[in-house]
Amino acid sequence: MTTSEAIRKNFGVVEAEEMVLNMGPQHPSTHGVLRLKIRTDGEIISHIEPHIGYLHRCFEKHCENLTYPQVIPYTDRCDYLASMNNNHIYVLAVEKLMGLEVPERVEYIRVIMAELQRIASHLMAVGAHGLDTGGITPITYTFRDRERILDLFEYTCGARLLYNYIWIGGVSHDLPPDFVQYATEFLDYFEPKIVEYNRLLTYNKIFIERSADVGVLPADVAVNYGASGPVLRGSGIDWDLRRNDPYSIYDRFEFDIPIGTGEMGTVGDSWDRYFVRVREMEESVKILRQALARLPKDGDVHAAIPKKVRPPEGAIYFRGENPRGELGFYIISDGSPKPYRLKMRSPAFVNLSVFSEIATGWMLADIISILGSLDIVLGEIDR
Amino acid sequence: MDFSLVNRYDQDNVVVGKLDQLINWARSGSPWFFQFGLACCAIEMIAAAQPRYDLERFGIMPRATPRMADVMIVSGTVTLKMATRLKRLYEQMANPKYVVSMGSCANSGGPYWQHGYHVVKGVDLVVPVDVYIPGCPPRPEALLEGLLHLKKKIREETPLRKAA
Amino acid sequence: MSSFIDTIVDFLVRLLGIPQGAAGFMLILVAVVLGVVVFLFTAVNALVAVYMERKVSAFMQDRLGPMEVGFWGFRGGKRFWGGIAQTLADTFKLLLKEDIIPDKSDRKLFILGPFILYGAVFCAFIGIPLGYGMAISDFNIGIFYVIAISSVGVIGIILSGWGSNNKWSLYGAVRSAAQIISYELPVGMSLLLVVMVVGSLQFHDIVAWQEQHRWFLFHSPFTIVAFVIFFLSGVAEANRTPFDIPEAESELVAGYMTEYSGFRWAIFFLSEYANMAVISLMTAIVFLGGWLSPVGGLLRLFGVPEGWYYLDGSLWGVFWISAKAILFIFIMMWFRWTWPRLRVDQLMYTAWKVFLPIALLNIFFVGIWELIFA
Amino acid sequence: MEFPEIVKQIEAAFPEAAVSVDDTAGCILIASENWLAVAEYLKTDPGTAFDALMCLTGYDRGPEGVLGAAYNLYSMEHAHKLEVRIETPRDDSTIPSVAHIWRTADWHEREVYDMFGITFDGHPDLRRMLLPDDWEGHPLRKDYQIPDFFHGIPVPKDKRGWE
Repeated sequence: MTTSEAIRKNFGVVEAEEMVLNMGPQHPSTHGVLRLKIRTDGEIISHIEPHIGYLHRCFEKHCENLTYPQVIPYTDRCDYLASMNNNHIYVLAVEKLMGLEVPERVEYIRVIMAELQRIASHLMAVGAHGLDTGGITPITYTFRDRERILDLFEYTCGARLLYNYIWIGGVSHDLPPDFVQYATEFLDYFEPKIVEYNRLLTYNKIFIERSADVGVLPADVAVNYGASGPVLRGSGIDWDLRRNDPYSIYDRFEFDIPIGTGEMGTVGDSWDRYFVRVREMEESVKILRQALARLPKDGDVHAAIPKKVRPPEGAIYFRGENPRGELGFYIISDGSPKPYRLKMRSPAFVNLSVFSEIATGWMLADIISILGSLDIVLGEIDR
Repeated sequence: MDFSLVNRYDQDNVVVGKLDQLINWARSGSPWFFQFGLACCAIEMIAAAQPRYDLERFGIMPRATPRMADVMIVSGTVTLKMATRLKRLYEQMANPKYVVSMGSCANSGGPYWQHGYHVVKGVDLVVPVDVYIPGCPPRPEALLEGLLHLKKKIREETPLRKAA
Repeated sequence: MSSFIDTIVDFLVRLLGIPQGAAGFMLILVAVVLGVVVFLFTAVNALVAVYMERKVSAFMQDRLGPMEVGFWGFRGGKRFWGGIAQTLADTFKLLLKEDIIPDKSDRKLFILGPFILYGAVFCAFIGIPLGYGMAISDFNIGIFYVIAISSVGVIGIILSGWGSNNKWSLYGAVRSAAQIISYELPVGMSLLLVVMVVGSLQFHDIVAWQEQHRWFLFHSPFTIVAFVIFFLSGVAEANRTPFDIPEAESELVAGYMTEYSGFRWAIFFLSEYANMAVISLMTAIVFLGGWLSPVGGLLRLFGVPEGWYYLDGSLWGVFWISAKAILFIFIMMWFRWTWPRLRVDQLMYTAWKVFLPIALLNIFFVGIWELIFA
Repeated sequence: MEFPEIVKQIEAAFPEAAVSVDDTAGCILIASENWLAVAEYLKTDPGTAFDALMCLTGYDRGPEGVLGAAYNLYSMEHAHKLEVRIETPRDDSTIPSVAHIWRTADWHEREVYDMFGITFDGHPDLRRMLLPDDWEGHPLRKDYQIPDFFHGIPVPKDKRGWE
């Protein structure tokens, strides 16, 4: 759809002189240091071009100069809202390259951590989306509950945000005593809170007006752009790597894949993407309950760590489901302790590339809402 | 700030001293920070403003534009591409202005100091820094501590007199 | 009735035995003093309202709000008066900050903008009574005057937005112009209904009518609708969430105020909260019986004889009108900290396609109602 | 479809295209000039139907070696995957762009151009993506030297005094 068609479709015929607007790198709602170059026709956006790289921290260059275990803390810092998931997927990639098997208890601990992190990340996304549409209170509620998850992480590994917890061949510490009990308490506390968010934000009439039918991403465009995660599922495609390309022990759990249904507007609008995240939190709670129940009582958690991680020569592409979508690591190994080349396929990078496609033709206020529904993390986009 | 009329008096003038105290009380009482997240530390900065830590207890509020802010919290890695923008934002702030360097990256490049061809090795290469907060990332408590130190620093200023 | 200002001048002239010729001088003096009083009123209003807003927002968000900034005996900490001096500190700080006028801005407009905005609200206060006989000047076209003068403020917003030479400011200014012009109409239409029933534009007449009959809110089903339209449009006129698109923080950084710092920005703040007070006072006077005591009204319903139950009188009147106004200010804050913001076209839609037709129909139906019941 | 079958199908359609096939890694090296046709075929042929480009990685085979790009394709319909590699000489590195086939490639190609200096022929908007426009060199090449200054800001850490 061309620009003028989009404008005509959404708002009727409008003609005026255009103005170039520079949004960011400092702007309250660009979720970091993203710069958007916008051509506007009054309030309506006729062209939008994201400029990234303001947080390019040379992740891939660092990887080439560090050993495999040393890379783990850097994966933390790439997507700082989903550190555990990044650790998990990177470690699985290296383990697959080396052909390592890890004890069952380790697998369960990793899944528990990854799912807790997924809830934490989605909480941030939900709150920030509320903030983008102008509601200031939702984010305080979601952060209040996010802190509880961070408490669990802190209890486990001592860190609040960047953990370096999941190591190659195991995890850095065993679970502390009573972790299962505390985690269960958290889940009991958390489940009613989802209802509270729904009351406060999800079914708020103004929020629906602002996000339903806005920024519709059709399914075929989403696939062609390689969008993944809640952005893809919001477009009504039942696709989750945890089930469609299972890794770790995700095939042992029962959970649903929430997809966008167009409940409030069209399939693939901002509201759908938002609501997929809310429902994914419920699904993560389901997974967590199963994992906590089946967690093996005893077992070593770092038995399998080799003295020196030295994968055989070869290349691998490994992907997993991060809260934002398909996180992939392409690793070329030359048999030395350092990766020859490590490429991170970050989901937010790809999801953001859809942005100009779906935001064109909407209003200035809408692009904020659409950007919020994409849930980007600039650390991961720029790496 | 030049108050030439006041500068003629001695330092231990009671009126000037009391005025100084009033100004310092006001400035340290409401150091509004600039809502400007860079990287990982930004999340902790947001967390510090949220219910559990609540920076607003100390009168510290986020503001969206540099014009209204007093404190710039450089929360995260400053890259070369960002450095020029950062400097400009700093210049847009109204005096008196303070900079808090939050986290290892802003202090010295942090984990990216060795091979980071695109990372500024310390934000003090670009703008003057008042308080450094170590940590990667610093906990919200650490940020609070840093901001309280900044308040202390403001309270020791002598805006109407030449420094003792 | 004669206005407050005349009463005072008469009183002073008689008290000091000033010859009749010097009364004009006295009038100027009293006018200046009253002007200062209005300024102080708006300043104190802003101080208290900002503090209240911060506390209200904090409690709605599971936080504590300002707790540490105190002064003299009120030191802060965990006590009730914890952050009582917070807004005072903010104000002092803003007054002492560097005054930036951007290089490329239109200097004159940039400086003029906030003062026009404040001037408009300031002038609006002249017409608003804060109790029986407590208006500085009780015009016989009071309602009309207040609506007219408070919409002059939009010129200040446009000037400051244009003069800033910042694109975000320009957006804020243009949005604000569109918004305030649109919402003037529903406000006017819903007040027209009151005027129609009472037959006067004077605030005192409206309250007197309500004293004789009943509060306008309970007059007929249509007045309830008019009340809702008036209050919501008033929220829009005061640029509060969910209609705060001119300064929409998540979109426009800070809208028309983006380039303002220090005391110029403080003036914007002052006018915003003064505007809230104007809207709330208007709502209280027109729809909730102004300075009439709700207790008296209730007892009258049960047929208790007049004379001894009224919590009435001038000072009680001030209490009641402020209580009602604070209630409305609180409701505005409640809106702000609960709801997201509307988009600009949805805002226009609400004004032109929802509020205005309903308000027009309302006038028609109230006319019929009055024909039947009056 | 398994990897050998896919390779067989490609070789049947384009006899000249495949330079070498690595069975253990499941990757096929295709000559740069044939890549565009092969890509279109892989996307549109109902048997292969690679509708998703998962990842595009640039790589550098050392200061004397070649530059290359690895395309990880996936078919959401058939749930099979394929890795295609294109290699190109270091001094004149050009690969046909597939941004119009898989839009994922758009930004990824820009990134590879930014990091390795590989030019993608036919790309709609080939500019630097992550680094500033006036940056010199391509940092992920193995022979890259970190500059001393950028716009007056020192880039390498000054380690005098503590190392």
